[in-house]
Amino acid sequence: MSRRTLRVIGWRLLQVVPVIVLATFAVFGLLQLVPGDPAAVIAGETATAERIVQIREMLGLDLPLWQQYLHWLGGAVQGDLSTSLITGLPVIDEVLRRLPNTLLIVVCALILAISIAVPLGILAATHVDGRVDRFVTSIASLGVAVPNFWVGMILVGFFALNLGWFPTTGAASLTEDPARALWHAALPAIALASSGIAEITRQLRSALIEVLSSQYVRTLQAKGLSQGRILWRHGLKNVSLTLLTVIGLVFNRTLGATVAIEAVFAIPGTGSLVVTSATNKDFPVVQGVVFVLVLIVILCNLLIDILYSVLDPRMNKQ
Amino acid sequence: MVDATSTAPGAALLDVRDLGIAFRTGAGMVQVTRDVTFAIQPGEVVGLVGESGCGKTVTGLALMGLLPKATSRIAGEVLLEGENLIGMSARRLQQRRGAKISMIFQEPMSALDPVFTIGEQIAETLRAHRHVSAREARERGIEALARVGIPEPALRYDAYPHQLSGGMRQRAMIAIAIVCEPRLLIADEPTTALDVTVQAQIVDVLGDLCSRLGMAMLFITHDLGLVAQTCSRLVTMYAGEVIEEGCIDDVLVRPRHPYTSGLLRSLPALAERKSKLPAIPGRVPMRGEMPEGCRFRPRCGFARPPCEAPQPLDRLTSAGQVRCCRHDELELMGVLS
Amino acid sequence: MSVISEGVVRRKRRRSRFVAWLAGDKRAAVSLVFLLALASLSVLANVVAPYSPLEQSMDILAPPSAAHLLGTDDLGRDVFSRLVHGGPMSLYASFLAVSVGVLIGLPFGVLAGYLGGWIDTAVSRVIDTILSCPSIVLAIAVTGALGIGLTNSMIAVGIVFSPGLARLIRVQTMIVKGELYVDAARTFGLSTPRLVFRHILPNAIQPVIVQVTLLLATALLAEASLSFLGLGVQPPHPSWGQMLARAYAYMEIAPEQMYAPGFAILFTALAFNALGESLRSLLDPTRRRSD
Amino acid sequence: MNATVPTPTPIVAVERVGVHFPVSGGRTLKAVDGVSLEVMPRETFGVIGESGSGKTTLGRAIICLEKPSAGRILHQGLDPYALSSRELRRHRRRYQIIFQDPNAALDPRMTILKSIREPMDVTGEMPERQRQQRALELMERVGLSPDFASRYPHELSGGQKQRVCIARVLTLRPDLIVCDEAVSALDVSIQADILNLFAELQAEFGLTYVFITHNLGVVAHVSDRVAVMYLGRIVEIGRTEDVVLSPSHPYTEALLSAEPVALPSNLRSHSRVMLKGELPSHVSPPSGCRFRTRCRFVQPLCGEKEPPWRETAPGHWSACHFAGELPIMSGAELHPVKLGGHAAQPEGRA
Repeated sequence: MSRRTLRVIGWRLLQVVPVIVLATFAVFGLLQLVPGDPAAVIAGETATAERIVQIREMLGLDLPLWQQYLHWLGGAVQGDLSTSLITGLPVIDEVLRRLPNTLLIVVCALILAISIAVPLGILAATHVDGRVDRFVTSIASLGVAVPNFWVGMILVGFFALNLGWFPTTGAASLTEDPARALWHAALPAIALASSGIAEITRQLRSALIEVLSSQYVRTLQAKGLSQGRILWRHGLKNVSLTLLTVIGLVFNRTLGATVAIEAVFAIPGTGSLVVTSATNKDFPVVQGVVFVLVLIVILCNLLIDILYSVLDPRMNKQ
Repeated sequence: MVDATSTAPGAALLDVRDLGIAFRTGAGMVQVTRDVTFAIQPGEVVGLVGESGCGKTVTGLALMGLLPKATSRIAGEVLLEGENLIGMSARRLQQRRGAKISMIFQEPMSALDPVFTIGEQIAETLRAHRHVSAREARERGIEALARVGIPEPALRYDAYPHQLSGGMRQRAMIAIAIVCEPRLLIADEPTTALDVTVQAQIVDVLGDLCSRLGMAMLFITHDLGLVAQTCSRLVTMYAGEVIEEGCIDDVLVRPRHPYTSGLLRSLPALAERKSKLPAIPGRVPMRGEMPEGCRFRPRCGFARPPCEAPQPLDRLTSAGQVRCCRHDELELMGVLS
Repeated sequence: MSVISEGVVRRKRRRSRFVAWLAGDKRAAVSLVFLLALASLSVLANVVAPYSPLEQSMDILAPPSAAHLLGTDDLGRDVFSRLVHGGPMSLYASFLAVSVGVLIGLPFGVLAGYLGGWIDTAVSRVIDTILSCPSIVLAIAVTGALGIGLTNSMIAVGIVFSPGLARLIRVQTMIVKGELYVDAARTFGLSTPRLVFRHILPNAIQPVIVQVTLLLATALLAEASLSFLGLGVQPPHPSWGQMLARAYAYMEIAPEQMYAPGFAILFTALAFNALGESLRSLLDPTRRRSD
Repeated sequence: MNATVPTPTPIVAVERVGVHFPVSGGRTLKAVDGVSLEVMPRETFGVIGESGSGKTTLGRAIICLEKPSAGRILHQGLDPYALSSRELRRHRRRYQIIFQDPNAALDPRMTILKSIREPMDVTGEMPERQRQQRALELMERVGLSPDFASRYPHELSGGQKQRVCIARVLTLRPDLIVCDEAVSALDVSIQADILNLFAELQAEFGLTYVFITHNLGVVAHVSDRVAVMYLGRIVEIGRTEDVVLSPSHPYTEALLSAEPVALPSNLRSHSRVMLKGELPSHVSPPSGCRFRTRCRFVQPLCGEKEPPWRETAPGHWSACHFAGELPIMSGAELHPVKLGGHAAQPEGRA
């Protein structure tokens, strides 16, 4: 890695700081969206006045807003995301316990999506307007429009209930029993991948078509390179930048889409955690999950930015 | 820069005969050029001139076999050293491109792959056509960069296109095109995107390369001044047809086609200062609505009834061609009024 | 043609362009017809549906029959009627979410793009941050805060859409602001609001229209997900996502229950997407040259 | 109002104007740096330079599209930036510009008629009918058939669109029009037509032009006086025939030499000045004389001191330490442009 690249990486790291600070604002601000008195809403309609006061004190809602924020931030910096209103347990523990289950299916889905979509996208772009292209684009538009969790339901109905090849629900720990964990993750990952495949295929196709009809590809043809060499060497390297961006986007979307998938497969992940806590108005947990997920996405984007600066010589220009 | 009298018949390097190009569009086939006929002798520099949309760039691309096969139809013959490039298999054509016939383009920024170094792009050309080691490719690449006047070629060899200025990029583009020492270079408006002073440098480099490598060049441009400066012969196109061809000094002084004459006379640099410029009335016909017969007829001050018939490309005694039935009787004005 | 008839000519031309568009793109035409049919079905839901969507019967989880076209659900309610009544819910949800998104995103995007400077930097940073959060998760969190229910959850989805729209509009505004015709208009003495409404917005809005169409599909899927998770439409009212949730609970007994609402979602989303894609290629400036 | 003044006030006076843009790393790019000039009524003032010379920025500053970071611009003795924003909007209508790319200068969503009417519609001073009438008259004046009124810009050719832009500007009865490479994007035959139109309109409406271009032939044909710009500065200024026939700055010499002329080889000059290298960075221009890195006469003094203005002939100024002393080739040797009847032609005319 050149010194320039390192400098770019350092610069990117610096740029992440304000985004994280803003993210803490946003996560903290979630509670401000609650109409009326948050404490009363959290306590529920049947709560006594004492319970409301108790909650208000527990959440520090009687303090001025900036103090509340600093208090929350102070905790977050030390890895303390407050405690659950329902269980009374530290939020961070619960989130970290469930996170591996979610990340496992997301990463599996992503790998699956990339390994299917990349060949499809290349195939479509090299046969523009042909039968192959039309077939691939139709599949892709289907994938964008189909609800993930419905695909999950169909998969469960067919492969789990009818054929019994996969378990219908639940998850296993990757560290304790990797094979069983993957076995459990297979169907959810396939269901999750459907929209990722579609998105990556579409974007890769259009990016590759653009590259292949660019002026510099004409130059490459003019100097007598073979079509294969143009595609595999120049086409893919140029398109890899778009691919990276799309993968980042798909990662973000997949992380969101797991929520419904986790419900379908009864996976104890962060998605189901956020749903139950939002339903039960357990706001510290909601804030905790959102904050951790935002951090993960920010880190993922950072990684992509760094890869970008390694791959694209133009990025090092400053 | 090249001897102007090299029009002797014999083995022409490039012989273009009745080249016609049509594109498939939403509204059916559209004929873009027809009856494009001219020849280039070895080592000769020929200018191909015309206004935008006259089909000069498309002709250049057709000579290289670079028009998309799915959407274009090409008729006629393009003989490069006696071999017809039209209808040649993709593989054989690929072997000719870059080795025997090369092309450079108008926008040096978009014509270079942004994510590969200049050196990689030169070496790639070389290794596609010659069996050279990586090390030898580098040496010859650096040599090519030096040849096109890039200072510190060994350093620039590892630079990316965005790190070079416009003029340097065009030089690098030329280096890529000439590294295999082709017999013919097609230069499509190579200096249009550049400043005059840089243009002068690039034109200089091109002329120098032609004489040193014995390379012929087809210089496609809209700038008659540039043609006068660089070429020995001039081919003028109008509305998809070759309308005049001849030795540059003859055409400038005594054009045989009213359009060429009109073009030359409308140049502000050569008119009296603050005088009314003799402009050509009307505009180039649209592709769908070409007039019957002579295509320049609606704009021509000399049009007569015979002009309504299709005009053949007549050979001239002075080793040129013209597509005008009145070329014998008309005394047309050139740059010296 | 005389200048007086300019308006007529333009209207005619616009109509013929519309016809030519649909004739040239069968998929868009089919999608448009499908969506129009769905819209009229939604308006006429009470007339079309043979039963009330809430009417329970003893006939539980019945297979399709003449009496119940798509069978009955776990409470003996007619699935077809629930499907028809779910349509307006889904359409309402989609349009609500997208409207909220545009209402928030448009002003911020135009402001940031037109003014530039530190305002732009600030708005862009906020957009980046919100976009860093997985959208459904954020929508769930916001729904939790606003209170569970279809309208609140769709406002939440709209809030989640707004930064993406703002970013698109910001970029478009910046592009158009740099156009020469905007410079020209400034030399004619146009005031800033006039400049924005006369030149910038009309020229910046096209990609937004495309994006809005595509977002309708996204909103539909989001509604389905949220209702499936119990955060959107509340029982006993029907919605496609909520019907899927019920069907899932009884999947081992009556697996066919999950097909009707699933396909309803799929086809509607497909139609919005096809329309959006078609608009995109219609409005693509690189293609417009050729007409 | 200036008809009563005995010596006419310049239409535009540019006084030590600089236009600076911030670039990354907290540095500034001085696109225009300390430029002064005056444009007199009914004059055609040419500005020639290569890309990056700052000529376009200067043009934009003259009509208040770019605010000077230094110095000031006076419109007939009046500083437009001293006006309230409302007054400025009214005032600036008399200072207009024609852009290089007529396609980009027209709103693609407006019909031709609407575009032409727009400047009049802004104030609504005239009744609607009269505006319509005037727009149609001007269309005819610039050679556009009324058929075009209800068409959209993409249905017109480049030359026609440029005519639309000209008609649109004329609706304002401007005092000054900046023509920023107004004919560069057009084909030669159409370019001649538009140049003729500019000349006719000048005589008819008493217009003043600032004609910005990189094309020496064009600028020499149309201008009364010309300024040569290099890297944000004016290096030479004077009557067109003086500058073109006897340039006194080495950069002007190189520009003249580089311009290709369509003349047969026996009439073309064969002594050429080939400029070395390329334009230095704007952000950190060379010290002293900015042209010294490419100048064939460069001396140690050039790097130490900024060259002062030297008058080599009445009204002919040059920013070179050695102006008038250098063996610069004459225009006749460099560039056989015809000027005012006595065409400069080298020996050996056929």
